[in-house]
Amino acid sequence: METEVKDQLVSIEKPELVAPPNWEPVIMGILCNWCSYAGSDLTGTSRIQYPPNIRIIRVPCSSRVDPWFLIKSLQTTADGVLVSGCHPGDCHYISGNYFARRRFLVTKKLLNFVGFHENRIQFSWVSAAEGPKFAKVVNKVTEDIKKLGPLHLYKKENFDKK
Amino acid sequence: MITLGSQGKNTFLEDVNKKSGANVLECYQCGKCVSTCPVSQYMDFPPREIMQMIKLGLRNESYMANSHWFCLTCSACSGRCPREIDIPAVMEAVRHLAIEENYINDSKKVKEIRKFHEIFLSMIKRYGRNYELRMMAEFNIRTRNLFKDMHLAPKALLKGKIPLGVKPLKSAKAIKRMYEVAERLEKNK
Amino acid sequence: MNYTKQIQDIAAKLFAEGKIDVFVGYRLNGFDDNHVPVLITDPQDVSKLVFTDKSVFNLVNYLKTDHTRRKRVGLVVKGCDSRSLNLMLTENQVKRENLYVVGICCEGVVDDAGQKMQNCAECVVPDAVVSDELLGTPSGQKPYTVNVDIAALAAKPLTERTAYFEEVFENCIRCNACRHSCPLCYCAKCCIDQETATLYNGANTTSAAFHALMTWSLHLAGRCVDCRNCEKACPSHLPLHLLHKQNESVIYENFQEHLAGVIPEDRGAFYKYSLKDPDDFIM
Amino acid sequence: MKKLTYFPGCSAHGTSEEFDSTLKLVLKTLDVVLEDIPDWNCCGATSAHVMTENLAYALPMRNLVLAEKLENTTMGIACASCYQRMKVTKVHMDENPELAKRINTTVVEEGTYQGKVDVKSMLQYFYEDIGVETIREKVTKSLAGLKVACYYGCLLTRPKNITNFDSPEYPVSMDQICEALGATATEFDYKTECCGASFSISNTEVVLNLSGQILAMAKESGAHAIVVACPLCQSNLDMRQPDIEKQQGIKYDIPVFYITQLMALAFGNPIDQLKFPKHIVPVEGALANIGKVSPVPEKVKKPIKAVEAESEVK
Amino acid sequence: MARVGVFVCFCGANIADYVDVPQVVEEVKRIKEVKYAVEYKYMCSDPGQGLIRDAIVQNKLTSIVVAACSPRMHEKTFRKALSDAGMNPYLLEVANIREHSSWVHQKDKKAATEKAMDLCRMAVAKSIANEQLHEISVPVTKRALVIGGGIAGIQAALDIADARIPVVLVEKSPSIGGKMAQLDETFPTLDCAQCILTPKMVDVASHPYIELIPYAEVLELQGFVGNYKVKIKKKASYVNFKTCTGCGACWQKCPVKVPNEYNMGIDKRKAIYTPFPQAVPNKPVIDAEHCTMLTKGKCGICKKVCLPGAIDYEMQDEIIEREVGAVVVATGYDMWDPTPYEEYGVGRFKDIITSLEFERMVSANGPTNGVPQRPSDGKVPKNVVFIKCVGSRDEAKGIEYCSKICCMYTTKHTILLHHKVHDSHAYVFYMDIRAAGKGYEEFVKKAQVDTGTTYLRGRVSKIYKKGDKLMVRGEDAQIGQVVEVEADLVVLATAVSAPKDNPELARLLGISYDKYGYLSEAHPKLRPVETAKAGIFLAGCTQAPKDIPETVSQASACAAKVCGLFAGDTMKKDPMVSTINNEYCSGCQNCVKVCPYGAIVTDEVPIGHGSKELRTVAKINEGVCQGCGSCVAICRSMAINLAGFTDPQIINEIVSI
Repeated sequence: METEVKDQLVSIEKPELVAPPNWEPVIMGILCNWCSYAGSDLTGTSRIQYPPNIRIIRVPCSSRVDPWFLIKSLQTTADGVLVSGCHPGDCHYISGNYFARRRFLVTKKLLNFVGFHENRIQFSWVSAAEGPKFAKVVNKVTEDIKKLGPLHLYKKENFDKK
Repeated sequence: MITLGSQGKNTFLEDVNKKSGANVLECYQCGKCVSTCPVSQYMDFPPREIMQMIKLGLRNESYMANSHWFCLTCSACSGRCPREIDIPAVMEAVRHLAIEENYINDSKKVKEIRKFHEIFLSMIKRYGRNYELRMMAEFNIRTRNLFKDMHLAPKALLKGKIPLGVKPLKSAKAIKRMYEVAERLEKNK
Repeated sequence: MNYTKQIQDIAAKLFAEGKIDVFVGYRLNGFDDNHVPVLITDPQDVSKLVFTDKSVFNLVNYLKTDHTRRKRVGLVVKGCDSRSLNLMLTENQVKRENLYVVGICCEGVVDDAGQKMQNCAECVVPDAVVSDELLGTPSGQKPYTVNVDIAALAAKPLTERTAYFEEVFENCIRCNACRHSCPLCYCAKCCIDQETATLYNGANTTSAAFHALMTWSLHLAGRCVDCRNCEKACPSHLPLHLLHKQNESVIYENFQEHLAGVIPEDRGAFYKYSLKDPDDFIM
Repeated sequence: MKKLTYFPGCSAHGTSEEFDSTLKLVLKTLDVVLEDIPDWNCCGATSAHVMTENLAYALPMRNLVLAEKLENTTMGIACASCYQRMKVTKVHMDENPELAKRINTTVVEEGTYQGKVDVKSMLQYFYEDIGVETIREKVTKSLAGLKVACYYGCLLTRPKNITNFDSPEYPVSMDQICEALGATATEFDYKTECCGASFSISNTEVVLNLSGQILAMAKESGAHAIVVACPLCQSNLDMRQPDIEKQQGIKYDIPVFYITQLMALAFGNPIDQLKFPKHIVPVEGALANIGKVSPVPEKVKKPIKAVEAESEVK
Repeated sequence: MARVGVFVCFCGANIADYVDVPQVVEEVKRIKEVKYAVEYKYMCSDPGQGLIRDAIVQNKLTSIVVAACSPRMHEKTFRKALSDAGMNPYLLEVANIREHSSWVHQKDKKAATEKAMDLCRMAVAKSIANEQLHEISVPVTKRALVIGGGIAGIQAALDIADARIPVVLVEKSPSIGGKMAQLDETFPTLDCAQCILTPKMVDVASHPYIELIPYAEVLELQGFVGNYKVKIKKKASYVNFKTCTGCGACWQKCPVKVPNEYNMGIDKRKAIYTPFPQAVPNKPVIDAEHCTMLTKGKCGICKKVCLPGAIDYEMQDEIIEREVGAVVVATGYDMWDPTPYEEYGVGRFKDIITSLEFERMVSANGPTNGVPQRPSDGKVPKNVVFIKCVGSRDEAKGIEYCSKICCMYTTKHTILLHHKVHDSHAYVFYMDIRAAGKGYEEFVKKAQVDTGTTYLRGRVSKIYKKGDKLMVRGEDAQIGQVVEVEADLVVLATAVSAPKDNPELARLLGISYDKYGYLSEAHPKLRPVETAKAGIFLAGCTQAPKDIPETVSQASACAAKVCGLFAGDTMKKDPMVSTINNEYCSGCQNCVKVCPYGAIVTDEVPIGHGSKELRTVAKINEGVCQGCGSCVAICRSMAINLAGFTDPQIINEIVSI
């Protein structure tokens, strides 16, 4: 897959669909306020550079993330999603991320099962101190999703973007 | 006196960091390496000072120091370095850069060390293995010190410590080819 | 498997003792030998009751209706049905003291063509786990096997799965029959209702169907008992069990072999957690 | 029966022939069969990496590639220097596949490097794969009474991230093996100081100084003998000892054993097979501490055979 | 129809250099709900806020978007601006175009600008769904919990209690006093630690507003700011403190000897013991691990000799529950264990000791009566080598940070050594002398001149034994030579490390800690005393290494914070809490199970309008709810929403770009 010709980037799910020139993926990043959002702020204050494809949504806790948000993102605007929360044991709300972790696994597997590449749905634990890790995560996610090409699934009828 | 500030960007530091994979800037001059190093007393500049010289960008001075030739690569310093700097790798980087750029420290000791290594390598090139007796002999001849260690020779030979011959490799050609390719790689870097 | 006689007797006895207001069971549909659910309120009608391997539907679904809510109900449940009943009890939707449960040690039911249903072939808990009276001989819990369709699909390349499910969602007509037939879909407001269109994308498009069915199946993840009421109710014959079974297998494998409704008071997999849950898929 | 890929190293046929031969005796007792790497070559020692980067990787690489042709997953190396070069190469190649690919071009005819074979020093092999307890079980002649200073040198445990074996500052593996043999390991603070190794020929002055300090500390610790697992250490401490004594004006007279010599001795091998006569510093004084077995002259063969027979009966 | 105002900040050059701000403004003006958009140099400045206030009034705006730095930075500032203009402050949304765009995409202005536009679109879309919210008032329990009875905990407790606020002081060990009670004299004034500390300890014991619970630990903390419920486990002391007179007959007669923690194990205490003579409370406890009566059922001597009959072998651990409104955490620090320094032979050489062991030795009430001794042979050492930065500033073997106090206490030790052993000579291996503090540099200078201590600049690389001496080898970088010192005694200035129980405590309290295990403050500069969890404060070394003056300052600061919190009868609380729509709630109670705070309870409501029949629904306790949203995400029937992060708000964000 990696050896695909660069200027002929195609959607991995529907190889007949070719990415427009200079296509850049949109990644929806949903971050918990206390760890990952603070970590992403630290990435900023440390001036660590990362690709500009991610759009960040702040939620209080990863447990606020309804799987529905991921489905909605992929169905409408995003080519991939990243959800990030506090490390296990460090949740500001004690146990939120444990509940979230279960939902994430099932959602990821289900979306993959119905035909989304698994790399389109990614999760990370980033603490408030892990500015560099956040940049690393975004780098990886962006790189992964760029390889997958645009996500056309379920978008064509209701969303005619830009 | 050294005048700083006129040379612009410290390319020497960059070269050393790139080649060694270490970051010399991490050094905070605690000196643990110096008192650890078994041969620091023989060096013109002990490891701590070499690190500082690299930071100052003193390329020629560092190349001409005998320190990197005396480094035994025993890794004691890096094992104790509180900043976990791979000091032997830094020394090696300086040495390789000095060799590449043809900076020759021509003090007698360095010459001898260098000669030894060259003879050793040529031994391997020829036989694929080390031929100790011949190597020692050749070393003594080339350093014009014919009688060095001669007092040890009778005993050692008698006790069979140093064999009179060497069993060369069956595929000696393979070694020659290896040398050629390695040299080419060195040049193409 | 034929418990027609026993069930008729039990129902008659319950009415005679005044223990129930309504009995939920099966009757013949009137034109072939297949069964349909029946709500009996008149003791005269107990003779209509039947129970064989054609008694397919999960009757727990009828506990949602006004005919049964806050009434004393007699009810027949098979293994899978009883698990959904268990969840209804845990989730505070029915009161145990209002129910008289006739549990069946189920040997599997058959579809219209007389073939044993796939979920029965793969059934893990054939004996009713909640009952006041148990009919048949318990055969115990069976080993869990991954659904054959899931395994087959998972083995296919991604592009094939994509195409397959695109067709599935395209064929959905958003009639919500699946939701209505599911005993565990008792919410006052549902995510797949049309009226929540702005948020949930209610239009009748493939995209909306994808969105609705995915969200719906995740609401049932860790709760679905694989009774297949939804699939039987679907007018488009969508393979809805694929979504549920996929979730079920992930949950079973990763979350301490969780199976919905088998243990009393055990909630769905998403309402609890373990420190040992898999973490390796998270960066 | 265990099998082990063996890299003897150049000195096994020369200066450290006694290490090689006693190692084979020991492994016979431990029921390990050595399989030499076919047509192995020199590891390049210090000289290669002093002068050039590529050759320093290429020479060990050839041996690693050849070793992969044998079936064993572990390669045992007697010489500490060879061990370190081989291990450094392996670790760097495994960490950096790009580099591995590039270096592989030098030995392309031998094969492709896959990183299948683990590299261990013989000391590490004894300690990790054989185990101190197994060694203890095999002892038929305890070395009780002998006090030894275990000298590891630089290369067996350093750098920690390469060797990943024992402590780089105060290792104990060899001490434990010696204690298992019945000997007493002294508290010796110069266990991992450098002996000067690679300057043996080119810069003898340094060697005399460094090895001198090691001898002094060993003596200070109360040891009768030094035990090593490296040919370079042995030759520096043993062969150069008279020179050191002359320079410092102190008589040390402290023999330097290979760990395998002591193991072979404790396993009940006949003394005449242990190559003690090869030592420059006589070993008799130190061995007197273990009691009745004094070095048997080579002529007297009969009683030794009797000992051998006895051990076989057991 | 929503009327949104968008205010884009330059943040000086911070944003403007990497994001084309005017272009962003032009772009957002195209959104149909946006009725006003403007850029300004510093939105957070007073004129900037004025701009917002004026625009709200003039343009009849219904919600505001400020595109500037992180909302974690200035959300409060801008909310204030909204309320000043008479607008509900929660109609504000902040688009984080600094931390999330200009600072992280400095090499691609076009992409950074596009991203900033998208972030603005998202914020605008979200703000359209924003609702008016109002602060919540919660009643406050005016009692404070102080965890840890070292100097930090003592000071905090006394200051709070002096304001007539009741304090519960929980201490892990049998006596308060902490590490300071182990010190001999203190830098830079050399006053005796005992002399200044013990009066405070006695004050604690006798203060009418302080309830001292020694030999106890916190088990559980529930609730929220102003309304915490704490469970404390009081370990069985096997001595009835009410009847015990503290006469000491028991420990004098006890036959079991145990290494004495107070003296760093240099001497022995008994199995029934008071940690030190000035202990508060001065009542003994039985060490259950070593007492033969408790372990084997043999002995019972202490009970026999106790005239008041205070010994009770049957005593059980006791759980104490208290309601408190605020918590001060003052758990102090641990001394770092130098075992990883194998090259120093730590553990092999008896005559290498840590600085705290040295402190006990030179202490007048210490195990050697104030005269240092070599542990190996009891001789008084003449040549003493002090090694600084053992564990500190050493990422390879120890900890990256500077422990801050070692330079000063080592200086103090050279003086104490000089006082106690007149003919001794001290050698100090150091890397830097860090003497920043009032009177510190003067202290160092005086010590150097008065004691004649030899300072050697370099890290020690090896210690080995030669005869009965320890040879300490290091470089003196001043002369560029390797030196070896023949030492009788080596004192390692070991690092200050976080208490090993801190992570567990942090989890229990629901606060965060850093990679070293120190508890994290809410802001490193501006909120160094608070934690991120409202009502929990930090005092002393549990937050980071510090000396006594700083610790005491921070403890008093904690007291001020607690008093401030308790100033009114109620407390204001963020309105970002969950709300339940009864009409939608099906009463499944799954939300009750996932709420980490127990903030959801069940309620009964009529099944229909005017009906007498009831059905069960969930009910949120606003005061307890912390706004995590766990319940929202698992509510299938969409009955719960989280104010400020409602489903419509988030979905709007998702679909807006």
